[in-house]
Amino acid sequence: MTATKQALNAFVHETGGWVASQLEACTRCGMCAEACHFYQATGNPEYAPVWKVELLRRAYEQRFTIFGAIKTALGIDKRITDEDLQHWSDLNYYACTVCNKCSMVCPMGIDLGSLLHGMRAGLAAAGMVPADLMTAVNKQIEEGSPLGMTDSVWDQRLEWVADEWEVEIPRDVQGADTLVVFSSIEVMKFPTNIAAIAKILNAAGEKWTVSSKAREVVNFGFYQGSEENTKLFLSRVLEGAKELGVKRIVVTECGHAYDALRWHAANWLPEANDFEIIHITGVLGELVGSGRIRLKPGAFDGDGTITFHDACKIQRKGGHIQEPRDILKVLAPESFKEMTPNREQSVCCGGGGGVIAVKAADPVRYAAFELKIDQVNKVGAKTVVMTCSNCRLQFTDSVDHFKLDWKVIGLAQMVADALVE
Amino acid sequence: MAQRLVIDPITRIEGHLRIEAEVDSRNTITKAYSSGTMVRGIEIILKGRDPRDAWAFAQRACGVCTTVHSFASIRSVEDALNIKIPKAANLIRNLMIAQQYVHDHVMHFYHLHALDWVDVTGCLSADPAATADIQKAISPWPNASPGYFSDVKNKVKAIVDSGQLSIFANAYWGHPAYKLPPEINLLAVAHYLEALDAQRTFTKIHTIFGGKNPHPNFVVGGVPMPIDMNSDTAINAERLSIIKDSIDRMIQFVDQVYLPDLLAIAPYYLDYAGLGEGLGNFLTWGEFPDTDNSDTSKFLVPRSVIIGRDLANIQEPDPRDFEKMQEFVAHSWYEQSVGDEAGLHPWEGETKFNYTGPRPPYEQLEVEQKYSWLKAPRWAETPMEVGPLARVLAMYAKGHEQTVELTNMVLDALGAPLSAVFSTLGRTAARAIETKVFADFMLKTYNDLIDAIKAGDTDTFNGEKWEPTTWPAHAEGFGYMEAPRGALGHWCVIDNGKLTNYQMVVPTTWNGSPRDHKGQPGAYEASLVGTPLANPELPLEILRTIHSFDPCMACAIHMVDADGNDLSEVATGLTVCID
Amino acid sequence: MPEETIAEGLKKSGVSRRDFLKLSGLLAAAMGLTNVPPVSASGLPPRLGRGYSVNRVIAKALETRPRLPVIWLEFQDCAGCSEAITRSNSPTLVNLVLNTLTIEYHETLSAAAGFQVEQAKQDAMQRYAGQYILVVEGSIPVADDGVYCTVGGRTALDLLQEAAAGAAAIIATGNCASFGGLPKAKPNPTDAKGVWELITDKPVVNIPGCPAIPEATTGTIAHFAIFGTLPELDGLHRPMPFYGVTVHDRCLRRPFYEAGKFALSFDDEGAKKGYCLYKLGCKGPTTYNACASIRWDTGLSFPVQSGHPCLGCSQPDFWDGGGFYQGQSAPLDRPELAAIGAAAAAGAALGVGATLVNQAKKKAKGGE
Amino acid sequence: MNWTAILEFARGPFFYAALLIFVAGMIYRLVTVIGLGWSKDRVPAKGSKAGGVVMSFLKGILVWPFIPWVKNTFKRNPLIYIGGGLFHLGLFVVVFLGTAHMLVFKSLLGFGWGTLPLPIVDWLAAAGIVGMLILLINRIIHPVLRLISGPAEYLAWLFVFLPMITGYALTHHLGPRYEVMYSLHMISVNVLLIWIPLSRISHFIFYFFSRAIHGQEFGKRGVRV
Repeated sequence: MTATKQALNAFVHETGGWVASQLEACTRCGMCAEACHFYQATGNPEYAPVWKVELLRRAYEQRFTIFGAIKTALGIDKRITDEDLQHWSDLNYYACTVCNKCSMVCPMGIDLGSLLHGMRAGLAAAGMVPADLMTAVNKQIEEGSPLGMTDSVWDQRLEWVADEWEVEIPRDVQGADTLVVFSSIEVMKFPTNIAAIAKILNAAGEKWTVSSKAREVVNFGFYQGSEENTKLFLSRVLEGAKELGVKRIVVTECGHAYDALRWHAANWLPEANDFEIIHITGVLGELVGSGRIRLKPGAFDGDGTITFHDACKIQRKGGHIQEPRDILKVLAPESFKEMTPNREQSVCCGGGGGVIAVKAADPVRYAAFELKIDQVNKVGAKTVVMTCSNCRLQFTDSVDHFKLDWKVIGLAQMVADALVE
Repeated sequence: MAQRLVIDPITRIEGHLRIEAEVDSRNTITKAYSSGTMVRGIEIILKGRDPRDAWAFAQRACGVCTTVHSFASIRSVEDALNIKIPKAANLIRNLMIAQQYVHDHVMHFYHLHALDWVDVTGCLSADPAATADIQKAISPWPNASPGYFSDVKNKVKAIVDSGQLSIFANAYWGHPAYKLPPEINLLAVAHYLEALDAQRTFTKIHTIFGGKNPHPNFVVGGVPMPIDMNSDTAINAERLSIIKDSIDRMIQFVDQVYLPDLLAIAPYYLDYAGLGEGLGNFLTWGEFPDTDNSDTSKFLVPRSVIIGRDLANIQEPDPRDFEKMQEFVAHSWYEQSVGDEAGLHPWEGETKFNYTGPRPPYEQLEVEQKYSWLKAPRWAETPMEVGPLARVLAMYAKGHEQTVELTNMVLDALGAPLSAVFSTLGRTAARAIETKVFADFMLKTYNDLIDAIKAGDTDTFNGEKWEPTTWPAHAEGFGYMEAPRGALGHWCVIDNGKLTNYQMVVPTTWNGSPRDHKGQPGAYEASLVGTPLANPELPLEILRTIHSFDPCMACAIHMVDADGNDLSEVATGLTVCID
Repeated sequence: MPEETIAEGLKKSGVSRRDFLKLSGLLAAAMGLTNVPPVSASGLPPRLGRGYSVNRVIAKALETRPRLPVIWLEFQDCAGCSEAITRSNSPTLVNLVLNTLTIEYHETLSAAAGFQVEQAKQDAMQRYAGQYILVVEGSIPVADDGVYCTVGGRTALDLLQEAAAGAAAIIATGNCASFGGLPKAKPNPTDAKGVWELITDKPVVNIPGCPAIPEATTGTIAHFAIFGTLPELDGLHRPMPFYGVTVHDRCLRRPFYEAGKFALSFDDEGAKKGYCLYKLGCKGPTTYNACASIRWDTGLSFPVQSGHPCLGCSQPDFWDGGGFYQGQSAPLDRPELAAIGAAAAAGAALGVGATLVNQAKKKAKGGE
Repeated sequence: MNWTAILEFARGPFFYAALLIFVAGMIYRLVTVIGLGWSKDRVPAKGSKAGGVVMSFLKGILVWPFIPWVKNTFKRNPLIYIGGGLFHLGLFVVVFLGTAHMLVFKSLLGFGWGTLPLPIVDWLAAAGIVGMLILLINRIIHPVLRLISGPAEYLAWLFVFLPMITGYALTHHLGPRYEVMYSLHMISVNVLLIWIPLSRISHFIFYFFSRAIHGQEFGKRGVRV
């Protein structure tokens, strides 16, 4: 099967009434472009979200509508070619974080994020995925983690974290209430996060555990757009949870993983509904709000302005918008200031959707980050708080790249630091 | 051997009517056949239309009695939908109806009928001074000087001398049946011309309330024009003054010209008080409702049926009576789903063309078969005469004071008994009598309207049932109108907001109907039987009787013998029918 | 024998020179020669009248032309147009008939009748071949060999074609003769037609209206009598002086239309204040006629002035031009619920068919 | 063939046919789109889906169109907001609150409603036309719009613009005679009616789908729309 045919198959499969009705609703007004940080940063019209889903639309019209079929037969409508797929692969994987900001400005309310995901499904089926991303996917299939976090590496790192920060990390505890699944980014790059979360949960007296089977929450199949791989990675987590008999699964500071597990898994793997799935931000809000943990008020005041970066997958698409703010108002009532725009209207970091994993995408990624720099500078913040390790990766990398003097910090870490024992 | 006279065209009301008559060896008519030769299918066209629009279609049935079908139509729709119209609207409608009578009858008398009796060329030997004396004796009408009549005489003379008689050419001038002295001829010719000019001022009520004439506009539920004394585009004092002035002119003309002329001419033609009776059966649907269209007890002209001249036993006919009110098509070019012998009430009536006559051009109709586009309406399977005579008889029998007085006055003046009214002359006199009654009624109605406006009763439209959503799914209505020519009825059936049947039974279908399933002739057919013709080539007698019905037509009569050969080259006396 | 001129004819019938010039002025006014003010009829010595020069032209024309022969035929009519002519104000019928025209045949006007009037018509058609005006009133039914209208046993079409052959021009008065009128209204039971559909080798002037405005008919005839030509015609063969603008254009309620003030019902406040009748179904905007300028009955009123929406009676097929109380903008046919339902069902059926195909494609993974 | 006959045709059988084609076409479109299948969402919701749908419609219909400048994208491309806003406002007012059009609905539906005075409708119609011109200019000069616009977009623009401009000329008695303009207006309306189911102009139906999906998705996740 040619790549094009495989892509078409996937497009056809993706195009239910849900997708079709939204494609039909589009008036091609181009407003979505104005919301896209990649278009804003580069001015490249091809980065308009409506254009990024062009192949999905073309496939739909040519496959499923009489007018489209006629136009194709008459040669008015172009058939999709392998070159097209390659081109749109670049557009979608290099310059789209599937942040869904575009759907916020669409006058028709089209949920572009889901259409963009449909595009990735087709491109993935055609094998038109950037090599860097595929390497990571394959690594996750083979080794269980895209960042090379094999069983033994995981073992050593957790051991080390427990020792280093003197926290107890319960492992593979049968009958625990809560399974906490970290992402390899945290394990490998932000180990403090693991220590912080362990500290908090222990302080709250939570009966929790980590699982050696469900050790990786990152889901590169979801970035890739492959349903098959996504399901594979999700099932590893769910199986781990099942084995331990936990009631809920807490996803730590990883955005897309949360999106996949919380908002999609149940539609592919019904057993996902056996568990309550929640993001650590929600847990933090719950613990602070109910008083199960107490924080030192104003612990972070006096160290320059602090601002909060809303992640697309956790805030805009995850709904954990209020909790970080409630916590920050305790931790830094004086120095916490909001960026504009914020909350569900927030501007994406530019590194999500697997973009940061693609080397070739670096220039646009950094370009997009400049928007963020402007935002942060406007509010005059020196510390940027966030709840997504992928955002954090993009921030730390870009702070380096642009030689900024910002402090980038995860919310859990702040909470842990301010805990009143 | 009987001769067959073919008289074609005689129009229906305004269009095309044909009469074929058999004449015996003594030149007396033994049988007559009346045939309508033009059909438009208005009843067919009306099917499926909006009932509120129907009046406009129906109105175009006739441009002469131009309001009558509109009235019958809006009343039938209002009856079906149970719409009551405001008081002022009813008064305005009555004004319009009364104006129609006066205008129509004056024109009929002078321009359609008078020249049956008046010899235009006969006036050339008149003495203008003597004519002026006669004028002064019979009426205070101002145009009564010798000089005036001299002018008229000179004008006629100039036309005759020119050899170009124009519309007066080739008539029966000099026929022995013309019996008027020259002075009366001159008087009548002068008034012929005056009436032609005066009638133009008789239409103002229609023009003001309906926007134009012919074919003024109407509306179901009232009248279109509002009353507002403070508006420049509603009925206000200026419009009312024009109306009052027009009414005064009409009454003056009727009082000072029409009635005196009738009384001056009639004594010379008393033989026609015994000719042309016809059926002796009369029907009226009644006219001039007080406020409620359906309350016949308050009508000025009662709703009545008179059988065999019996004025003592007058019945009120029920137009909804399926057994009595029926139309027959046994001799009409239609077919019915229930067979052509059966009679159908108009609500069940059918209009389906079935032409079985000879292919044109033809010489004679097959009168034993179907021979007319007119149906044959019958009341209790009896043919009826409708028109002024029927109305005057109804009012007279009911004791309407003014009618009784006027009738007695005319009979006294002619020295004739009451039975004389059942005749050609009786019809013509009845027309004049009711014109006077209705002209005076118009003034009374005008005063009532002024009173109503003073009392604040200025509503002219009831819009409660205007929207089709307020209508019942099925409704049947009857609308009446005493047209100048006689009883007119429209029967409508409305289903789901659309007309599903519409049948018009018009005066001329009564009077001019062909034979029915029992072979009974219609009024025209019956009235001609027994009429002796002094000279079949110059059948003035036929015209006098036919025109006394006011069929509103000008006829060029083709006379053909039984073999289809031309009998003569006859110019009939009926001329200058401006109407 | 030389033809008698109109002037001579007038003289014989006792019309003075002054009256004659007066008549000329009226004719001019009737023909829409609007630069002739009514003062020309005021009785001033002609040279003092402002319309003097134009009057002279017309007077000259009347003096030098013989009287215009006219043959008038009636078919599927209601006599309303003939009736209207009797109400003509300028010129009046009496003037026309006695002074300007020689009406050779008219079923309701001719003194002569029967064989003689038929003979008179034949004579006139021969004597004035190529010169007479043929006026037609009423439509002509052509279905079933014309049995739906016969005169003297001959069909309307037969009579029309005979009379049209020698006519200099044909004037169709009223909507029936012009465009088929009421008889042609759906379902047109007798297949009625207007004259111009049947006579195509002669100039046919249409004077539509129901009835035609009398001054439009008399004015057009007078134009031909005076100038020997027909007035300029529009695309529907209507003379421009009377059909150049719409009723709406000259309507006294027009300013309220512009201001968006409408009567919503008969006898409501708007109706009393003289607001526009558009919402009540007025067809004025698409109706070309002189109702709003010449008006009726010596300028007394016209339908819209009298509170009733214009029916559009000078337009072709106005009987089927939507309900008389339906807005001008409303569609002519309202699809029945059944038709809408059928369309929806057809769409749904096609949609279901396409869906089956689409589902099959989805199952087959929809490859090329 | 004369203009009155053309007008009768355009207002009569042609309109009738166009209307039925429109109805059939839209139903077809709806059936085929819905017929592509809707999978059940088994994901437990965090917030209220129904509440999100309600909010999405309220905001989409009542809020954003009237205060577009609160959106940060307004500054980036005001033309599209202004043009689109003027056009839709003018269109809705003219189509639903213009007397002539209300009478069309009245004759079709059997009931009518109050309308705005002609001068107001007229100015908004003009604004709508200006809005359409702005949209066209924007489509031509904006790089994204130039990229995503094909013949279909320009045809759709034309087919919407023609009824508007002929309607405007009609009410103002501009150009040729009234019935000519009226005929052109009706023809263009009929063409539009037929074109709608064949084109993206049908978005006004699918708007309700996408808005509902949008509201449901955001409501499900407990995010303000």
